[in-house]
This record gives sequence, C-alpha cells and structure tokens, in this order.
Amino acid sequence: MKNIIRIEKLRITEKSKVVTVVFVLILIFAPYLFPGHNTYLLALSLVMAIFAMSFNLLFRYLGLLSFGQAAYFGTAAYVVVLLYHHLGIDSMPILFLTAVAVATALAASFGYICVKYTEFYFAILTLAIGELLYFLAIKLKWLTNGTDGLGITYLPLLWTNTLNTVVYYYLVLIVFLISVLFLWRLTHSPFGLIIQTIRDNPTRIESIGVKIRRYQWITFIIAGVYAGVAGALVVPLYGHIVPDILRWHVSGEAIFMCLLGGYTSFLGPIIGALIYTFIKDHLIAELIYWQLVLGIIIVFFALMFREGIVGLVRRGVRGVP
Amino acid sequence: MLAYILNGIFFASILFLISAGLALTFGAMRILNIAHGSFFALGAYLGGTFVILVADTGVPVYMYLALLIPAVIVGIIGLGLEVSLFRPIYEREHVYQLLLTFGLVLIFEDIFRLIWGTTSYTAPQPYAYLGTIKILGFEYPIYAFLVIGTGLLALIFLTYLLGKTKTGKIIRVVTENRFMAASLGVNTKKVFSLVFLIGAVLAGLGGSITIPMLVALPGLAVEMVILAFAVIIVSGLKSIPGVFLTSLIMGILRSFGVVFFPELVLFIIYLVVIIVFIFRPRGLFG
Amino acid sequence: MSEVKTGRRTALKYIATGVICGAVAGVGGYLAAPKKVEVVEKPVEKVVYKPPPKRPIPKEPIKIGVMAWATGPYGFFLGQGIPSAEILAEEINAAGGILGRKVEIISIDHPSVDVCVREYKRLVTEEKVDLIFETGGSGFGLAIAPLAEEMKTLTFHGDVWTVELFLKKVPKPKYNFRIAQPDSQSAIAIVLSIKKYYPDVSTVAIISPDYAWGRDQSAMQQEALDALIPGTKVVLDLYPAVGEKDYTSYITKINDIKPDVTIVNLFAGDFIVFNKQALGMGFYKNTKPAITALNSDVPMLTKEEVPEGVLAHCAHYWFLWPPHERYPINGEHVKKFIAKTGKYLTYNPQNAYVTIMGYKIAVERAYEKLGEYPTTEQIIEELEGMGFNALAGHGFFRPEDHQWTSRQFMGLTKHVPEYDCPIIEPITVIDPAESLPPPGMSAKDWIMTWKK
Amino acid sequence: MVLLSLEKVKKSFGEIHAIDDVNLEIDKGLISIIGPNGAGKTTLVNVISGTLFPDEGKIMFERREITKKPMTERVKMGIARSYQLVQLFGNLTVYDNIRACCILRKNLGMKLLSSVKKFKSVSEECEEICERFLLSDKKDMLARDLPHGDKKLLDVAIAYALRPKILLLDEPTSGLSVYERNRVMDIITSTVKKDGITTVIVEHDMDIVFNYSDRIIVMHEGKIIADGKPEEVEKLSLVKSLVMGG
Repeated sequence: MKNIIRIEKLRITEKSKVVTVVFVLILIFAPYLFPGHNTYLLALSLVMAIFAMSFNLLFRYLGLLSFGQAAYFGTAAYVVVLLYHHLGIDSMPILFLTAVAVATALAASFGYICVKYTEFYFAILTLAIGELLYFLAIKLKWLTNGTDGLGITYLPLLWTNTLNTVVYYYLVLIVFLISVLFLWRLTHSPFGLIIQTIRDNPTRIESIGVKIRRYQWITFIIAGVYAGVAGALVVPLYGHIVPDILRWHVSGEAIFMCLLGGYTSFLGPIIGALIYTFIKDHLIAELIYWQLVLGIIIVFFALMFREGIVGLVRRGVRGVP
Repeated sequence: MLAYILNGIFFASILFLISAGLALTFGAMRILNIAHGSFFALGAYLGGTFVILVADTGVPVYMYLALLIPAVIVGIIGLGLEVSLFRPIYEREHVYQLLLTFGLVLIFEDIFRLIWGTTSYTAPQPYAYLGTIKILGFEYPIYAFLVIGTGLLALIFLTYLLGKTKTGKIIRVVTENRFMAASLGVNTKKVFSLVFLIGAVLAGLGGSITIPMLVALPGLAVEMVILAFAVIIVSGLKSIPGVFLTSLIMGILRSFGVVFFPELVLFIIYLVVIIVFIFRPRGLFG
Repeated sequence: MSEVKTGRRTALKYIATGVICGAVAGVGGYLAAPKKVEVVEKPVEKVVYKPPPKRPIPKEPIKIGVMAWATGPYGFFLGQGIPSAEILAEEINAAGGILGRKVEIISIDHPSVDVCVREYKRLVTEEKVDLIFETGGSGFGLAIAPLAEEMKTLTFHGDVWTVELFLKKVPKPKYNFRIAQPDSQSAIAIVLSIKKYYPDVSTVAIISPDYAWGRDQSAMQQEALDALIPGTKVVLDLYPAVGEKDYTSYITKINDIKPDVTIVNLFAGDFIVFNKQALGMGFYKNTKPAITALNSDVPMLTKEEVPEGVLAHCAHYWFLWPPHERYPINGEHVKKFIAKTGKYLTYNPQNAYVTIMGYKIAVERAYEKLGEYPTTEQIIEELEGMGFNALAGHGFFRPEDHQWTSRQFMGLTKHVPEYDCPIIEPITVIDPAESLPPPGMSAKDWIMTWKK
Repeated sequence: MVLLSLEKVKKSFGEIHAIDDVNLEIDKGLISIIGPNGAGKTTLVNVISGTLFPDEGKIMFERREITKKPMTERVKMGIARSYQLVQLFGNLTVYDNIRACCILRKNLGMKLLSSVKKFKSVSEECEEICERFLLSDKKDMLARDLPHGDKKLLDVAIAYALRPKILLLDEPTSGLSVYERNRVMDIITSTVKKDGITTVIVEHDMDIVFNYSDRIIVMHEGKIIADGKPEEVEKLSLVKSLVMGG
C-alpha cells in the first residue's frame, strides 16, 4: 500500500458543509422525491453503503484488502432469519441486536487469526472463511434449509410492517446516518490517525510502541459490526436469505462500490453504493448480457478512474469530503 | 484402493495444470489474476470446438493435435490482454489489478455464453476413442493417463525452464525481488509478458486437455481459479515442484475423502487452506 | 472548555441538524405516511343500490412477467420458458389477443435470489404486470411465494419442486399456482418405474447433488422404496458437490459394492460429467442405473453420452408425448420452438403453455360468466379446478392447493435417427392419480393409506 | 550520573565483527560518530536503539539494563532514533506525522470517538515542533511530497516528538546539498541544545562533524579508535589518514 494515491487532508471547507447538508436533506425527503420502487432501491443502496463502509474502513484506513466481509454480512442476515424461524422471535430490536452481536463475535474470533497476515494472504484467508461459511450454510440443512434458504416476508415495525417501504426506509436512514457519524468520528479520532500510520509504515510506528495487532484487530471488529448491521438490515429488503449471501461475489460488490465512488474520499463508498445499486438494477432489467456491460464498466474504472466518481467531482468542485 | 490413488492423481494433475500457471504469474508479478480461470475455461471451450471440427475427419490423431491448438490461442489472447490492460497498472495498488481481472472474468463469462451458449459444452470423442483398460479388476479410462501425463510434462517443462535455462533464472530473480531485478537492468516488462504468456498457455492447455472428461459450463472459470488460489496458498510460492506436491496431496486427500469422510468433501480444500494458515503461514513448501 | 475553533465542530453541528430534521421528518412521515385512518361515520342517508358500472375490457396490453435464471449453469433448461412464452404471445396476438387485449412478455434474467425478489417487486409496482411466471428453482420460488400473497399478484411457479412450498411456506395458496410437480410425486414415479423394470431389486445405491433438492429427493425416494418395494436396502447414499468435476472416486465406490440399481439424481452438467466418467469406468456393467432427473437433460444429451437401454424417468413433460400427429397442440409448439431456438424442449415450455393458455382460458370464461372484465380474484376462482389441454395432455389445477396435475414418464432410452438426442421408447405414462399425493399430504402418509 | 553506558558490547554478522568489544559512556551534549563505511557506526545505533540485540556485553541506560529490552520499551524509557533511509507516514500530512507521535506519547491511541482536534495539548505541541523544525509552512503537505531536506527534518521531528532523553540520528544529512546540510544541522543542533537532549549523530561529512559536535568518536572495523573533543581528535594522525582521506 506504499504509493497510495493522493489523499487530501479531509479539510472541512465551507462548501463541503453545504454539500453534506444538502445530501442529508435529499435523503430525508427521498421517499417523496423518488416514490415507489425507487424508495426500495434507495433503502437497499443505503444498506449496501453501510456494507461498503465496512470494507473501506479496513482498506482505506488500515490498508488491508478483505475479500470476506460477506461472511459477517451473511451471518447477521442468517441469525435474523434463524431466530425468526426456529424461535419465532419477530421483534426487530432483539433480532437486529443479536444478529450484530453474533457477527461481531465472529469477526473478533476470525479477525484474531486474519490480522496476522497482510496483502494477498489476508485477502485469500478472508475469502476462504467466507466460502467455508457458505458451504456450512449448505450443509446444515436442518438448520438453514440449505440452498432453498429461509425467508421473512415482513416483520412488524412500529404501527405497520417492513413491507411498508417508506417507513422501513426511514429506519434504514436513521441507522445509516448514525453509522456515517460514527465512522466520521472514528476516522478523525486519535485511533483513526494511528491506524493510518500502521497502513503507511508499520515498522516505524511499531518501533514507537504501537501494538499493531491490537489496533488491526479492533478495526477488524468494528468493520465486522458494520457488516453485521448491514446484514441485519438487508433481511426485510431481500425477504429470502440463501447461502449465496455469504459468497465472495457479495464481498466483490462491496469492493466495486468503494472503487466506483472513489475509496480515498469519505463519501466514496456511499456514492458508489447508490450508483452501483441503480446501475445493476436497470442493467439486469434491460438486457440478458448484463455481465458483459458490468465487466466493461469495471475494467474501465480499474484503468481510468483511480479516484472514482467522487474524485472526478472533486476535480470540478473543490471541497467534496 | 489403487483406484482411489489413481483418481487422486487424475484430479491432482488438473489442479496442477490450473495452479502452475497462476503460481508463476502470481509469484513473479504479484498479481491476483482471477481471469486465469477464464483462460482455463476458454481453453476448454476452444478445445471442444476444435475436436468437434476435426472429429468427423475420422483420423483419430488429429483429435489429439486439435487439443493443443487452444493452448496457443489462449496464450496469444493472454499476451494481448497483458500488454494492453495489465501493463499500465503494474505500479498501482493490487486492488486495481484484482478489479481489472474481476471485470475480465465477467466479460469472458458472457462471451462464452454468446458463442457457446449455456448448455454444458463438451467433446467426448478423444476420451471415448481411447476406451478403458482393466487394472487389478477395475476398469479405468486410458484418457485419464493422458491427462496425468500432460500434468507431468508441464511439471518437467517448468522445472527445466526455471532451473536450467537463462530466462528461467531471470524469472526467478524477478520473483524474488522485481525492484532489485529492475535495478540490475532486467527488462521486467518483457519478463512479465513472458511469464503471463506461459501462464495463459498452461491454463489453456489445462482447459483443453480436460474438456473431453469434463464439461464447460458458466461459472467454470471462477470455480477453477478458487481451487488454484487454494493450492498456491497452501504450497507457499517458493517452488513449482512444491505446487505439484500440494496438488497431489489435495487430490489424494479429496479422493479418499469421498470414502472416509464424505460429509467433509465439500469443505476439504477450504479447511486445508485455513489449517495451513494457522499452523504454517509460509505454506507447506514456503 | 475553551472554544475549539476549527471547521470540524461546525460540520458536526450541520450533521447533527441533519439527523434532527431526519427525526422531525420521520415524525412528519409518521403523520403523512398512508396508514389505516378510521373513517368518521357520517350519518347514513337512504342510498338507492345501483349496480356497479359494467367493468369494460381495459385497452392497455396484458403484461406477463417471465422470470428465469437463464444465465446460470442450468440456464439452458431453466431459460426455455422465455422463448415458449414469446411464441405463445405471438400466437395469441395474431388471433386477436385475449378479449382484444394484446399480450406483452417482459422477460427478466435473475442471477440470484435477492435480484429475483427486487425484480419481482419492480414488475408488480412499476410495470404493473397482470401475472408472473417464474422458473428459477426452489430458492427463488420460496422467496416470491409469500410476496405474491402479500402483493396480490397471480404467480405461476415452473420449477419449484420442494414439497415445502405449499405445505409449510404458503399453506393456503391464493395467488400462487404451481405447475412443477412436488418432490413426492417424482419420488413415487421413480420407484414405480424401478418396480416395473427391475421387480427383483434388493440393493439400491443413490447418488444425488449435495443441495436441498438432492437431499429431499433422496430422502423421499428411500421412503417410497420402503413402502412400494419392501425388502430393498439402500446400501449407498452419496452426495457429491454441485458442479463436481471429478466423480471417479464416487464411481469406484459404487463399482466396488455393485448394487442392483443405482438411482442417479444428478442432472444437467453434473450428470454429463458423471456419466462420461462412469462410461469410462464400466459403471453400466456393474449396476443398472435409474436416471431420474433426465427430464431436464434428455433433449440436451447426445447419443454418445447416454447408451441405449438405460431406465430414464422424465418429469411432467416429454416433448414427444402425446405424439405430435394425434395431438397438434404439442406438435405445433415443438416445431415452432425448435425453429426458434434450434434446441429440443425440456419441461419449461409446458409450464409456459399452462401459465399463458390457462390464464387466457380463465379470463375468457370468467368474462362470459360475469359479463364484465374479471378481477384477479375472479380469474383465480375460474382457474381453481379448471382443466384444459396443455402440451403434456389434459390436466387441471387442484382447487385446494393450486397444484397442476402433471404426468410422469418412464422407459428405456433408445437411439433413433430422427432425433440427435436419445429418446424414451416405449414410453410408460404414470398418471397423477397413481403418483400425485392428495393436497396437504406427504408421500409417506399417502403410501401408508395404500397398504390397508 | 552517566546516561548511557556500553560494556564489552560485541555484535557480528557471520564473520564480520560489526562491533568488536566496545566500551562507551554517553552523557550530555552532541556526540558525533564518524568512521569509514562498515566501521560499525549504524550497527552501534541499532544496538542502542533496540533494532538489534548485541551478541555479548551489557547496555545500561539510567542505571537500568536494557540489553535485551525490545525497542518499544526503550522508546518509553526515552531512547528515540531517526533512520538513514527516511521512514515517514507518506500518505499523511506533516502535521499528522508529528501528531501521531504526540498522541502515542500521551497514550491516547485508543481514543475511538473523541475528535483528534479536541486534545488541545497535542495540537499545541505539534504547532511548537513544526515551528522548531521550520516545517510550519509545509504543515498540510503530504509527507511523501516534501523535498528531501524537509523529509530528513520530519524524520528527526518524529523522533523528537517522543520527548526522548537521548536522540540517535543516523546520517541526518545524507543525500543533501551542502547548503541543505548546514540548514538541517543548524535546525537540529539549535533544537537539541535548547532542550539539552543528549544526541548521538552518525555522520560522514567532516565539516559538519567538527563544526557542530561537542565530542567526536571515531570508529574503525568495529572498534573505537578515538574519543574526545573535536580539536583533540583532529590532530590525531591515525584519524586524519583514515577518515579524512589523507
């Protein structure tokens, strides 16, 4: 990760404050600006944005490329579905908190092994863990119903249910804003600065007395929490959870969202998630050979846009965070 | 019992053919090339096409020659991709190379579907023609020995290339430390292209040789590259014979797995990867 | 706390305000959001009952959503519903459409269950489709079945074999109809065919792909074996991975044990790889195979791949039955399909036919009965119990569980010059009465009733 | 009270005896270590700072033995070092490079939620160090975009930010133009003298050594062959031929 491209200091200029507020306001009134199916897509993009942040926390701030965030994303989703099916629990708070807790515990235990490695070995190990959980989900048919998967049509939410997209959108929005706020605070905290030094020059910072493993482990756990939150929130939107949710393709999507939006900027993963979800939705609807088009876009971005879309915008408009 | 060992060796040679090329490119160029699986699949599809074209000529030898053509074509395509797409981003972070190959896999998937459709594509003639022989009371397809032979040939070629020839030494120097090699005046760009070419040829050959016994289906590329990565990580990147031995171990482990612990067969490859990570981080032969 | 003068602090204020107005808007949303508002009772004046105005036939075309997993490894047979639907739409539109309304096919390829759910919602909310025909496998079916009930959209399932669909998932289906037969029916049909061709079988091996369908099918086959051919012993129950590349070890294991009959539940690519390696290892000399899931493959296989005289079972549609000359519905469609796609037909064309033609007949009959254009609920009432001739002959939707009564076929494979693929000749037809358990009853319970 | 002492320290790599039985005491002032390449200067710094452990002998720091103590603990005790090949946090600004060390020194590293700007003391210290090393104008530049001279300064500033009792500088002026060397040395010596931090500099440049250091140690093939005030050492014929290319 030595020659990471130019990362401007995240200065908060006048313009970026306005951009942030406008962006939040748009999100707040989105159900009325983009009614119907688009609200559903927006809710899904916000959930995937939280998932993309989980990857970006490890990649941009710690320099570790994880290919297995889907493991914790999928585990949280499965916990929600399993509790609903086997224990009949349908209160959202209990389901979500347990799901995130289990995902975090998993991230903590696997994280302890993973952080011992860097670069490719970290990527391959995280991938192997994801695939292992995927096969486990297929194997434990009595628990997870195997490849047929388990579903929740809807969960009671306040006065209505999660099928009411508008209300569910607001729940997702609130959780999304909290996670963005927390990530902003985290990346601007002393801890946030230290993990970036670990990314840039581990030997030097270790010699000054930083226990690298501990910092990496904590960051891995926080990333696991984010993936868990996203996994729990996605269940009412997907409706039906199958083992494929644990596979590396899902982690690949998180990586692509961050790069599409420009992983170096704070808003990158969020913008990337929004654009990716809408592109993929329309691409699939129109043509059978959507993989070809998606592949060409990915290759194009990998070669041309290093900073992603936010980088482009930033060239035009100074101060986009 | 011998049957299981033979099965193990048969699967091991397929594993080696796909992972040898990747070990070379991954080792020398430090590139996580997921598209390597697509080269294997491309070799398989092309192999099938050429065999069917040649099959009706009735001359059996042509069929086996036809299986070699895809290796050359895939090699050329691989080289073309390397020069045009990979060269500009060697200096950038690994994620961009990973992303580029991820995109290529998607493109190849749809090209396969466009040209060969989603039916399971295969060309049984070379396999059926050779028939079977009886060993110790059980029948075994002769073609399997051809695949095992190809695997061994590839091993011998690679060890000879890397061991004895000048280019082999240069490749090993670049693998050790490409910056040092560059400072010693080695034209790393040319070496990268050569290594990528060999990798693509091996993958293409692997694909076309195995197509008569297997089937080319959408998703084949991804499955094979994940197997290849597992082999490479477990073997540790130091030596090609190391990769061969690891493929052998994995192959035999898997074929005995069917008998003794059938439930685990699905997991075996991943379990081995994780166990090796915990106990021997540098890989078995690292 | 000294005043910290940096940009950061003000930014946090801005974000905080954002959150607060988010909350306010949330509350606002609470008030404005459409919710069950109690209607204040107005004093009721005397209202003369006027019959509702006759509902005219709508002008816009009938939209049929055809969803399939066309790009996956099983795309070649899962995706065949789309061309069939297009052929049928052309025929209907040429003949003036349904009550004058043109038929429009919107085909969607969904590579994963989450995309399937998303596309289903989009088709219903945005495209306002009249009905949806889905062929993607159990995972997909189970995902959208509850949605169909919630969103009140007529949905036909072409490829959901799991019995769980109408036993546990949606016990009282209203908007869901299933054309594919449940696992229980295919299990009974397979065992019946084994009983017919190999009456003195005693040891049986089963090899099935390691995923939900494979496990269910094997379990039910074993139940059916115990009940229908008592005394048989299942000596081997193997589960190679889906997409397995190397079956040699599994074949060696079977060759060692030499069971009388081996039920092969592998299909599509898995079957072809298995079969090729099996041919090379003398599998057909060591055991009598009963190839179960050939319905999806037979038309895709070549004569080299499947030798003659192999017992094959075909579920709910064999494109050569009923014979084309005597039964033009099947003959015509097969000709058009082969012309359009250059491929032989597996079972999804039959599903597409039952869906689209069933819907057409139901709408027309309801219109005559009611004298106005029927609502979806009225169409459903018409469909329940409605019988009509489909590609695979006559059948009907059972009113209780909306299950289409399909036949099963079996016979020994034969190589015939007219067709590149092996065919099943002579064909024995197993009627639903013999193989389809009554609604809400599992295969085991039903077979138990036979004993008495 | 002697700050740092080495007794019969030996360190060899295979047959090369980098340090061959060195006895040394370091107390106050700015000490330069000179000698031809491979004389063992850098190895000496590595052994003191904990990057390497000696094969034999004892190292005492403030009367406590640190021979086998890991680098992290020595940093806490007050031994900081800079690097010959500059080791910076390339993608962070100059200000953040220094701030990271201040944070670690006040062990605030585990603060996850409070904004870095809230810690007034850390910000003040950073401002002061930037001014000391004349890096204030380049405060918001990325470390890897700095000119070479400033990179060297930042490397020393990072070590300085740990408020050590003894500062080990490994060729702080290597690769710089003559003008740059003096500028860098002026800044370093002024800062160090003001705070009275004992500083050990490994150096090649003769006029740097003789203009700035209070005491000069000459090493040759792992042995200390001369140790004293600049004037005394200068006269020694052996030193002249060896080091000054007589």
